[in-house]
Amino acid sequence: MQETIVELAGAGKTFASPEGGEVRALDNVDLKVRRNEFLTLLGPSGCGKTTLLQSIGGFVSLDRGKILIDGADMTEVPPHRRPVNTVFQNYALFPHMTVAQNVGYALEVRGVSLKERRAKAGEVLAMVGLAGLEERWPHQLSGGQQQRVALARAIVARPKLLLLDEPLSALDRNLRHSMQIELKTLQNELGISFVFVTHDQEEALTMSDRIAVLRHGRIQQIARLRDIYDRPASPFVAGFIGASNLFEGHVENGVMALGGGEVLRVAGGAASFTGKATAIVRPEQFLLGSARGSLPGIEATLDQVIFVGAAFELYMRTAGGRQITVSAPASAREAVAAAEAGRCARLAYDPAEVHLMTGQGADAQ
Amino acid sequence: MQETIVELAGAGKTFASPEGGEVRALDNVDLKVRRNEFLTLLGPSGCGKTTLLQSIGGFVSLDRGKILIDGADMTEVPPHRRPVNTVFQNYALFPHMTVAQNVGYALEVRGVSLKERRAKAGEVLAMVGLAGLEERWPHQLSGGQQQRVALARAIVARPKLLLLDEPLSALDRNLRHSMQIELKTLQNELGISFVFVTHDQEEALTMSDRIAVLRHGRIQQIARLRDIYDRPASPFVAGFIGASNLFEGHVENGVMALGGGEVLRVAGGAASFTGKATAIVRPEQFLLGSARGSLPGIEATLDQVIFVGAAFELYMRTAGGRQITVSAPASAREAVAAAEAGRCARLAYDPAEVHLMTGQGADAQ
Amino acid sequence: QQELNVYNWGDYINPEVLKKFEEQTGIKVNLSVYSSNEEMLAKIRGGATGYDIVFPSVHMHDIMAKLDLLEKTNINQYEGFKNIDPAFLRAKSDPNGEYCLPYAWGSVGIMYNRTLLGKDVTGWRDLLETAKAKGLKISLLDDVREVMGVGLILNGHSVNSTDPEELQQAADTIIAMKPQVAAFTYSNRPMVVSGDVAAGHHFIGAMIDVFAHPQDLGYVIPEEGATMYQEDICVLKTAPNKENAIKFMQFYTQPEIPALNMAQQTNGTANMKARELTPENIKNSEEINPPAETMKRLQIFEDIGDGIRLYDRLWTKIKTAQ
Amino acid sequence: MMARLFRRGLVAYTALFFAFIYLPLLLIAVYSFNSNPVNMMTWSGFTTEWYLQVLGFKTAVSEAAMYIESTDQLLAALRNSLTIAFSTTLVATVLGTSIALAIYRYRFFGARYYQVLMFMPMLIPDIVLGIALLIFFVNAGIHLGIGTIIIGQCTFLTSYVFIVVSSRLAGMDRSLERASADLGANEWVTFRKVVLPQLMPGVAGGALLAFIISMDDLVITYFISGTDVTTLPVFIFAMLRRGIKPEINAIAVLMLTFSFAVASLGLYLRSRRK
Amino acid sequence: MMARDRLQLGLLLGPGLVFLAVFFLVPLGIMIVTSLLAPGLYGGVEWEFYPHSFGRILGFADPAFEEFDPVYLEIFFRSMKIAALTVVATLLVCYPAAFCIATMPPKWKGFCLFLIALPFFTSLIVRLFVWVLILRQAGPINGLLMATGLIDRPLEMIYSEGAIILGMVYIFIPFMFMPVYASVEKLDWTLVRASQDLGAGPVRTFLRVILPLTAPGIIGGSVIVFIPALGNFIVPAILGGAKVMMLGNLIEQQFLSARNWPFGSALAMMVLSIMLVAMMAFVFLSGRRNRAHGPAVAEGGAA
Ligand SMILES: Nc1ncnc2c1ncn2[C@@H]1O[C@H](COP(=O)(O)OP(=O)(O)OP(=O)(O)O)[C@@H](O)[C@H]1O
Ligand SMILES: Nc1ncnc2c1ncn2[C@@H]1O[C@H](COP(=O)(O)OP(=O)(O)OP(=O)(O)O)[C@@H](O)[C@H]1O
Ligand SMILES: NCCCCN
Ligand SMILES: [Mg+2]
Ligand SMILES: [Mg+2]
Repeated sequence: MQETIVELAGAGKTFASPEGGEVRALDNVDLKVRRNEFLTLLGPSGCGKTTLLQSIGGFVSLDRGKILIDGADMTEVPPHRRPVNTVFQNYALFPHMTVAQNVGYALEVRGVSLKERRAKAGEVLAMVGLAGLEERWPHQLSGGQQQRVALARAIVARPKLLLLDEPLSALDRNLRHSMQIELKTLQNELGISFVFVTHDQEEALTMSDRIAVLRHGRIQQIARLRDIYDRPASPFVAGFIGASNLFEGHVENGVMALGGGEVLRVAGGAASFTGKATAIVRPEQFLLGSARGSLPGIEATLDQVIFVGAAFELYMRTAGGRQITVSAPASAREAVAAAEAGRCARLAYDPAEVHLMTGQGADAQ
Repeated sequence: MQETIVELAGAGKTFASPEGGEVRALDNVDLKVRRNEFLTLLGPSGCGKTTLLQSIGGFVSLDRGKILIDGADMTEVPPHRRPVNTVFQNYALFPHMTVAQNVGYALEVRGVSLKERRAKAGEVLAMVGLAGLEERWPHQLSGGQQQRVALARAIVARPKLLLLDEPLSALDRNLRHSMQIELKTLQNELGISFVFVTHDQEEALTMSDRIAVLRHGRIQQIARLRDIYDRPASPFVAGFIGASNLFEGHVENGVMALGGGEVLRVAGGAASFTGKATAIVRPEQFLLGSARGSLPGIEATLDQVIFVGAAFELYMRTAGGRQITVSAPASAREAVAAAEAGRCARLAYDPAEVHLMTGQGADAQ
Repeated sequence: QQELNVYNWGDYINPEVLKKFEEQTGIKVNLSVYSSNEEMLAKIRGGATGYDIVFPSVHMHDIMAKLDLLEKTNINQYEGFKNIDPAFLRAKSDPNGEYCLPYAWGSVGIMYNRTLLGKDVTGWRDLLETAKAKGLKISLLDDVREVMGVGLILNGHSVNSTDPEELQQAADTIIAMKPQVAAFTYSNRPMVVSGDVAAGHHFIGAMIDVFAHPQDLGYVIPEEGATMYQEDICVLKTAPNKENAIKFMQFYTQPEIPALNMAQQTNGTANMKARELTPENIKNSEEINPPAETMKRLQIFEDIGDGIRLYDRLWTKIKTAQ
Repeated sequence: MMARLFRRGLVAYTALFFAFIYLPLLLIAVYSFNSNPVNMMTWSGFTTEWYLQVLGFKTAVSEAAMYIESTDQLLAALRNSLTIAFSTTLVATVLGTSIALAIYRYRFFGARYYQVLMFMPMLIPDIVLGIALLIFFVNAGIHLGIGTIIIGQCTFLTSYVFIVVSSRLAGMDRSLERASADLGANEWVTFRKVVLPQLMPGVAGGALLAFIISMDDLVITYFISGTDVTTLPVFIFAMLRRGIKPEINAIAVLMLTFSFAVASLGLYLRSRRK
Repeated sequence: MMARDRLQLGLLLGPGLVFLAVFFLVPLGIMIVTSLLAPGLYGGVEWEFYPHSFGRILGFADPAFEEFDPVYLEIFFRSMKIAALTVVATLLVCYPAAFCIATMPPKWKGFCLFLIALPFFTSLIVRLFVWVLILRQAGPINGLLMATGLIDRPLEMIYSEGAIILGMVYIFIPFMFMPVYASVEKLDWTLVRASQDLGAGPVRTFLRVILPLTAPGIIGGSVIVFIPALGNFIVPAILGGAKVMMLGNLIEQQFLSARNWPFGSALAMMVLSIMLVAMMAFVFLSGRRNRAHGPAVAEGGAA
């Protein structure tokens, strides 16, 4: 699992922007993709996700740095000689070929016989749940089916790495959800690495082994899912993965002074820190009511409650004017009702769960 | 609030389908839109949402029934004479007009002077947060900005009713979320009724006062948000709003026999029912572990846990092979970890929360 | 196989003649056509090669001689040449027939529809008055010199005049006629036959129709005078098959050949013996073989050098006048 | 309702539009059976004579026919037209397609100006181009003949092909080329298997257009055809000055029928493939 | 650009550009030169600078050599008028039909387009000549009208400006139809709905939304029809009875009967300059539209 399949070292790419300036799409990127992992690239629009993917695929040539795939230097190798395939955002199915021809294309250009091509195409089509649609034309398929054909086409030649550039963004919500699960399952079955681009954090959370958060062509943090959620390296990363309440202040002796007399307690390693920092508390980490009296809490008044089915979202405000979003599970119905009635509540939190980010306060989104 | 602004009575519309058959797009629809409410039409693709909206807007003429707007019969009135405006899914901004011209169009056709038009357009543009973009062309705007222009254009002439046909579906997730909130706020400010079409249930939950669920051209249920979530009229409605675990079985003496010896307890009014029924338990209504020992429970083994940030999703299976989805809040971290360790758990539930749907078992999605 | 490339006016030779030539000599004939002297000249000057014989009008014969486009054939040395009426050696550049052989000739008169006009017309003035009175239209040839020729004749001038005042007078006369003119065209014959116009300005070849419908149609050489045309058979300097070309010329001196041609073309010939061999109706036609009296009223075009520019300007004015 | 009434009016107008296009053609068809050999303006009875002649079943007609001599020429003109149309179509299609491809594939200096250059021959009035070519050929000492016609027609037909192919290229999805490279195909394979098949409808459309226009071109051909080569339109135009031959109608009807058959066959085959 | 790319580009671009340079640009250049030389007596040119051909048209002719005549400008303007009327008439004929066909089901659409293209497979001249048969004095229209007693003498339809315009409309229909159709077909009907929704009635919706959005096709079709209409000499010859002289006829006449090549070339240059102005106007107009609302809207002209 720790073996490296792709390595980018010091990768840099600068584009001339249409306005005449320069855009650093990749800025000294070091990245290792491990064998058989599902790595997601997450980041705002224009942060360089596509550029990064395309430099692995060979469609963008790096200005600096190099790319090794499976140990071999691929920096100068053209796309068609890289053992890497891509699932494009708009599918890019060949409209003049049937499903079977599309899927068999990668084999065809490798000189595989028609018979074998048909067999292999049938195999992967079955794998993506499209058995029987071999003779259809792409325009006769629904969006989800086209997506699957694109996937089948990309995996038929068993690449060492599959690149997926927002492959699900054109699908509707329900379909997207089921494709997410399918993709993840497929990756497990195939045992190849996936590098997946999205800007939908929920999608990233659902599928990934590791997530790399990009910004301005740099990798902000790359870590396992849970780590990145629980211990974001910066407010930017925190804001990008999951909703969050950020607090800035001066920490001393395990207490963060927020100003206006309000404080936030921290525990664990963070308690020994002294200085300016940003603390993050996830909306679900605030507990409504005094259920666990032993925990410290903040008093806040309630602005608005939105019922979102499985949970309630409470928009609250502290005496010092700080806005806090709280997510209460549906089971906390009574507590929510109580808060709604009283227009205010105590928000308890576990100081051990408060994550402190130091030295990057200015970096907030 | 209870005053009716639009009323459809016995509305019916049948299209000839391309295959030569007939499609009942609207089937005897009775609907009242109240003054100043946010009503959402929800339903699967092809259920008639757009047709319903367009029959209010005047683009589809009804075969049967009639439409009253603010008390006046509008059944035969052409679209341009109805006091109703629409925000189209693809925005439908006029590409040959600037933002200001687009927004001023409704006033222009009413003969309002250029000066006044500019003033009013500026006003509503400010309202949607686009002040200063008056002289841009639509193609120079981002998707979200175009969306806002479409909105500004539709409200500038102060219609009595605003129709929105999946206005947000082309926006990306983050933008969609902020537009949802803005739309809701705007509706409050303007004090006019919105009829909103979506097939995104989360969107429907976030914004609506009432939701109408459509199927095959019929209104399945129309009710306030909370009511429709907690007491869906049918499995179809239940499946459409929020995730749900459905159980079918015979109810007697407050116990539903699921087969295979498994039972589900019901309480309240449902307890007095006897006969075949479908029960619904929301994923968040199952409580992990024995936290509340007093509640009844079901034993299930764990298939998969997905961490989705604010919550965990657990895919479980009962001894009888029934699949159950459980949503545990992030705060239930330990219980999840325990379940993961033991590969099984007891799922407690409150019988009072189990909702019973009777006589519509065959109607499941 | 031996070939001969003939470049002639459209419909200006009886195909039987060519067939006979092929039979007699075994030479294959290729025929191409043009519709005006100027077009032919433009093409030849434009570099078209491959043609052996052409059929220029007399004035064009002179121009081509001046431009050194014609081959000397010494056809006048050939025995058959004695059948040729010397009066038809009209080209100034070739008074003895050393280059070309007279081919055919005819008048340019008025072809009219007697049924529509209700009478036989005698000339342009008569025609115009009748047409005006009955609200009928006529058509003129779409040819600058022919139409200007009518104007010049009606004013009593030479058809080769280059005097600006005389030409202006002629143009004015035509412009005054314009309300009666339906069109300037070469398709006068079918128009007169079908009654679309009451009369048309046309070559003697119109007699074909007159012979076919003698009650309805007539042809007259206008009493005011008319132009006549004559084409000569010439061999081009660039001709690839000069010998075959000369053979054709010699062939055409046999009286029965022009006679055969006349029978179908209803025009005149310079071959004195041929006239005797033509069918009765042609032989007796005063239109085709006008008496000397009438002949005096006929004028033939000459090369007018750059006088053509003046014609062109007036022609443009005539066409543009409303 | 108003809208429905309006729609009916529009459909009626469109019916008239097609009547306007087709009634004259119908008339041509009718006149092609007129037995009057001299004057096709007057109906004199039904005959299939002209068809038989054009199709070569009959070579010479009765003594009464006086225009026969040029039937051979007419057929020769038709042959010339077809030869020219096929050659020009071939050359113009190759040239136009490759220029379109070059402009589509490569960013190079002044690509936009080449586009304007490519528009010019199509938009320049025929008479101007015809005369310019005439003067050019005469001065360059090039013998006017079938070659000059082909060259002359290719100048503007290349533009037509270019424009049709370009618009096809513009609508083409470039990501498909990337997909092909990604799947392991080199540039040439990508061109053959992905670009070309998708371009084909454009190329075929451009070629068809070029063929039709070549068969119809009168003005330019009129100026640059030597004496030895006459095309069908030039021949017919020359003939108009002396009254049109009835065979022309027969040829027109045959051309129409033939192309209708070919086009219908094409449509049928395409619909079957889908 | 890599060397291989450059080679490919050269192979693709080279033959075509050399061809066009030699057989298109050089001839145009020669014609420009010709227009400035003295006419030869029997056609051709004399090698001496002679600007008077232009002077004849534009009014600066030196009377010693040539003479200015306003008749040429008159012909110019008349030709422009006839070409413009042709454009308008063709547009009126095509626009509603394009609209109707664009809103038909796809199967019908294809068939209708096929029907419009089909007449192209018959000879243009035959198609024109049949109008002579239809319009002439003893033709079917007059026959019908006389028989029904609506008129007692034949209408003079043929050999008039009207007949010329009719003939041009007939042969230029596809040139107008295709671009107009392309832009009508591309029209986003939700914009029409949006307009109605915002309170605009049918007429205003047409003027403010449909017309501006289909303008690229209209402009493109107009340019494509205007230019050949301006230079056409066949239609005036056949349907105008050579009584109405247009620029094309005048130019033809200089080459094929007046033997004045320089003057013919000078006239051709004038036509060429009108064409360039028309084309530039088109590029300018569509460029402005492009800048205004994206390139997608301005494609209609190309079809
Ligand atoms: N070919 C190019 N020429 C110029 N600039 C480019 C080019 N490709 C990308 N860029 C710029 O490089 C930056 C990174 O672009 P990239 O497409 O990698 O972003 P992304 O993260 O994929 O964004 P998105 O989420 O919108 O797809 C952007 O600022 C973009 O404008
Ligand atoms: N103009 C039409 N002609 C024929 N059938 C139509 C027409 N408009 C709608 N229908 C049919 O009527 C039914 C309802 O269509 P409608 O557009 O109202 O669905 P919808 O709920 O808006 O679906 P979606 O979520 O996909 O937009 C569908 O079966 C559709 O195919
Ligand atoms: N401008 C050249 C067009 C030719 C069409 N016949
Ligand atoms: Mg991207
Ligand atoms: Mg819809």
